[in-house]
Amino acid sequence: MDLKKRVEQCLGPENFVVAMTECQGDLSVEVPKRNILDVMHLLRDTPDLGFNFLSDVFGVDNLDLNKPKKKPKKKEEGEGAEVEEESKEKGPLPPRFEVVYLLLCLERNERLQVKVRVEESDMEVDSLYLIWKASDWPEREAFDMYGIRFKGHPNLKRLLMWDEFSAYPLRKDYPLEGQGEERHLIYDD
Amino acid sequence: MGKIQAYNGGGWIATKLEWLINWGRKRSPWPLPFGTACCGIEMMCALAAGYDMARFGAERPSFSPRQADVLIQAGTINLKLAPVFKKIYDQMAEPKCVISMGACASSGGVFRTYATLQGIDKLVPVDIYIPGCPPRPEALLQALLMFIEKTEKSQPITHKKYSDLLVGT
Amino acid sequence: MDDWLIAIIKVVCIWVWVLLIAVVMTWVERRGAALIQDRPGPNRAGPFGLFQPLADGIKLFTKEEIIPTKARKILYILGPLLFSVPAFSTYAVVPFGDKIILGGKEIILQVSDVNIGFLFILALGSMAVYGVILGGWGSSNKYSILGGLRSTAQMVSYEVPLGLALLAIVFVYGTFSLRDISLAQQGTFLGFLPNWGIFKQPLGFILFIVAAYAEANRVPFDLPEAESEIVSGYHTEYGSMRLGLYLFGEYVNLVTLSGVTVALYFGSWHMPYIDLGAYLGPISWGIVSFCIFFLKVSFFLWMFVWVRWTLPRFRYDQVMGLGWKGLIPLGLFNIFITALFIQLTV
Amino acid sequence: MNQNPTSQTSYESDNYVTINIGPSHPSMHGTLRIVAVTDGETIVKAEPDIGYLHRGVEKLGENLTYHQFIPITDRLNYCSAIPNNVSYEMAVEKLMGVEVPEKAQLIRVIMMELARIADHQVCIGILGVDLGAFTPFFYLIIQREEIYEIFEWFNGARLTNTFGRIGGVDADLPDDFEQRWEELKPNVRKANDETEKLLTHNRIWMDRTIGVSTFSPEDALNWGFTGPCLRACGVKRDLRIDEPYCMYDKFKFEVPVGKNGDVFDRYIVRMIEMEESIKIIDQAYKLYKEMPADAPLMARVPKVIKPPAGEVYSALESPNGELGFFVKSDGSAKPYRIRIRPPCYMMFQALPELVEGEMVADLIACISSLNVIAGELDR
Repeated sequence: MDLKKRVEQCLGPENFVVAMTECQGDLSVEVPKRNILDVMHLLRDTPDLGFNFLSDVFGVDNLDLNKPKKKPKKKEEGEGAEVEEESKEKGPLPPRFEVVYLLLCLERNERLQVKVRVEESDMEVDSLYLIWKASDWPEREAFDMYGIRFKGHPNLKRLLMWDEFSAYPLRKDYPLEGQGEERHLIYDD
Repeated sequence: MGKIQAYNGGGWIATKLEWLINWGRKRSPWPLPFGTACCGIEMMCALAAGYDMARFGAERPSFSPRQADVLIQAGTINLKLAPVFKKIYDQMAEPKCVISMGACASSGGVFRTYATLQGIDKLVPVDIYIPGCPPRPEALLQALLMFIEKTEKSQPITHKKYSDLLVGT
Repeated sequence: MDDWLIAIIKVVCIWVWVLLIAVVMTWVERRGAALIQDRPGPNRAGPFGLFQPLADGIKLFTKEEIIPTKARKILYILGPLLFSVPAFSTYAVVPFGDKIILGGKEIILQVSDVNIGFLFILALGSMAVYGVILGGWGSSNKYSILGGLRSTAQMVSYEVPLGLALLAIVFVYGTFSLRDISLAQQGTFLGFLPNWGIFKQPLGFILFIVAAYAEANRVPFDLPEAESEIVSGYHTEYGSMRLGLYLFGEYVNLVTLSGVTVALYFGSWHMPYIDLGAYLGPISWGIVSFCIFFLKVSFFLWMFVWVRWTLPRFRYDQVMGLGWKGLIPLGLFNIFITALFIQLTV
Repeated sequence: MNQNPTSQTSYESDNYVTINIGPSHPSMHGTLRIVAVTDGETIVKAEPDIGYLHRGVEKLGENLTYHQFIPITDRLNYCSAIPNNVSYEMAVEKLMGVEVPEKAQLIRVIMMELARIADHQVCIGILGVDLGAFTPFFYLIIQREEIYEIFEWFNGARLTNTFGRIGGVDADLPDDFEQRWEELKPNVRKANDETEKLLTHNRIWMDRTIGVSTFSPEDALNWGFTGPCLRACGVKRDLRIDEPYCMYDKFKFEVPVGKNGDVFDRYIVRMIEMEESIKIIDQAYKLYKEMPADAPLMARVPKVIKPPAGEVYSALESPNGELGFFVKSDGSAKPYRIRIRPPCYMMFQALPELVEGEMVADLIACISSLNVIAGELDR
């Protein structure tokens, strides 16, 4: 049975599915942030889905996408569904950050993207460390690069930048050349 | 040709002793292969059988800065590694030479980003720059030859600063 | 020419000769490695790179002297000395030829025919351990301390099988002095076998060779300066000529150990079946015996280089395991067998 | 030898020593750092500290056009650059829904398998050097130079060969490729045999590698292991067979699987994979020769790549494991977000579990058997 229906059938009843999009054969499901752990347990344990391998966890900053386009964007007829429904109405902007989980079912070789939107005011997501240990460093890197905190992570520290680094470099409003931070090692002798 | 200062170095013995010391230093440049990125792989090929830096006496790569003469910085230095790199340079014993191999070490290369040090000459005085990304092993061997030329002209006994003996070769 | 003058000449000659072999040995090591690894090796300093050791020596000599601030000064300075002085002086009891008759005076080609022979070598060998541990501890660098501890444990625990192997030799030849043992290795026994130590003590020879490799810190026992694990072990913080003393001391150790191996197990200056001494005159026999001895020593030196570039390195607990659980029981067993054998045949 | 312990370990009892196996260390492959708390020789706690080669590649990706980003992907896994290029190009092609012609796919397969052989040669050579056996490294590197010559002669660069374009391959294999390949094949096999003779049946090598840092299949999957290290644990998972791309389903080759996931199994899996890659190249070249000479090499792709808005993830089997590119585009000429899923990133995070309780020497052996490459690890 088509993966989309199976996921719908598995996650639908508890209305976990906020949005489901399909792009070039990659199915991506958006789920509410507060019950990400239940969704992951469901996706892993239901027999006909069986996503038992966490391929990657990373953050996305949708600052530029949410901004209403200044110049009218001409619509191309590119096939594939429109991913972001253009926020035409002037309502509150959708949450800025996004955490994407890439899941993989080893037996059926199927891949699924699970997305969670994170408000700028409340940058807290439950950590998946208890389900898959593979999320240890990717979550630390998402924290290092975007500032998204992961509740329950064993040692949430900066991974790639040095600890005293203050900014979150991969955010869209951070300049490419950086703001001139320097690292000074203090030696005890 | 640059302006050559009138040669008023030491007597016969000093120059002959200098020649001997320079000969010893130029014939056994023990490298400290500080290979971080892709240039590190090309340096490894230069050390291996194909191009064999051991022919010039650079047989024994010593990773302890105390025993190294030539610091070959192959690859990108990012801002997290910069103080470590500076500390290692300071620990090296005196007649030391720094070869900055590749565009990343010399000027930050293609990575004009928040995390990359734009060239190691912001930290340490560099003697020889090698262009290329990554430079071919022959380029590294040519850098070693330039190191040999430079050591031949240095004057450990009569202590003339190398820079004021402006030799434009 | 009275005795003390001859003694001085002998000391100077043998000291220069051992240093020369050690210098050439560094060249042989680098060219040997290149030969095994399909590359040319050093060939820029002099013909075939022969002056490469000289260049290394000059460079090390003229390098800046660095004593780390946190290092314990006296230990740091004492380290290399305590390591290289015993290495240089152990060659005093090792013969390097038979004897030479000059102007009516018989000169034995050995610095001093001390009758406690290789006990002297064992004693000085364990002195070298102090050099390593002081160097490691003195330079107050975590890698050096690890290297120093590793090499102390290794050297101490491999002196026991070395001693056991040599003990078996004493059973067979009855004396400690290397000269008497060398003299006793002439002729043949059991008809076709030359009267060498290796045929009398095959198990003892294997024990001795393995313990010698461990004593000289050569691969596969080169834990103390395991390059890939603890940067360069106990001489991480050493720079110019102090490092030179360490490296040089190692090569002189090699020469001494090869000399002892040849003297005890390989019939030092005897050809297997023909007794050259009878045909040649006194002087020419002295020179010929010197050359035969030197050829055998160079074979063992090449073995050190050959093994270094083929075998991987042991791990620390495997070295200890092999030493205590492997070699020492074998050594005791060897002594037991030798004693039994002598009891039956005498 | 900087001595500043970043993390305050709770192991402050007197007989524990905190060793800092720092960024500049002979066997730390350039820029890895491990703060190891050791009790004598055995490691009590090992905490890897990475980021010493973080160059902000993903941020750079957001400021370059699609074609400009291809050279940057070479600098990720610099031991074998071609799989990086192809993986990125496949991600963008999937986003644009472009079908790459068969001839270009075959050239991609040939080049990727050559890069796999080169990568395994470096990994095994460095593993030997880290365990004290210097000589196999030299034999393998000589053959690697031959492969470099083919890369240079085809792509123009030895190491950072910006291979192919989005939509296919820019140039065809010159005609005397076959003669070069026939010369290279026996040499590579001879070098492998010599390494096999020197190492595999060597008692010391077996002591140093068998049973060192073993890993169970469940842990490996839980930690996200992929590639040779997962296969060494006994899980038969290879993207070339499970999710075939670039006509890999047309080639017959086996996937070596180890038993107890220790350093020896990772070494043996890599040695056998080199042999399998040679078989794949032969079959691919046979198919390539049957192609008509003027078969198209590039799909019809607009001059300025502007994929429709969308996000896509595509992965392939790089020599270290599953190398995936997540490309999100907002319809403009520059990618909106590029996420690189490096294989050795997931494996290196499992180091504490792999190594705790073992000796310092095993830590070194374990890291070089995981083949952690700093460029791919820190991006």
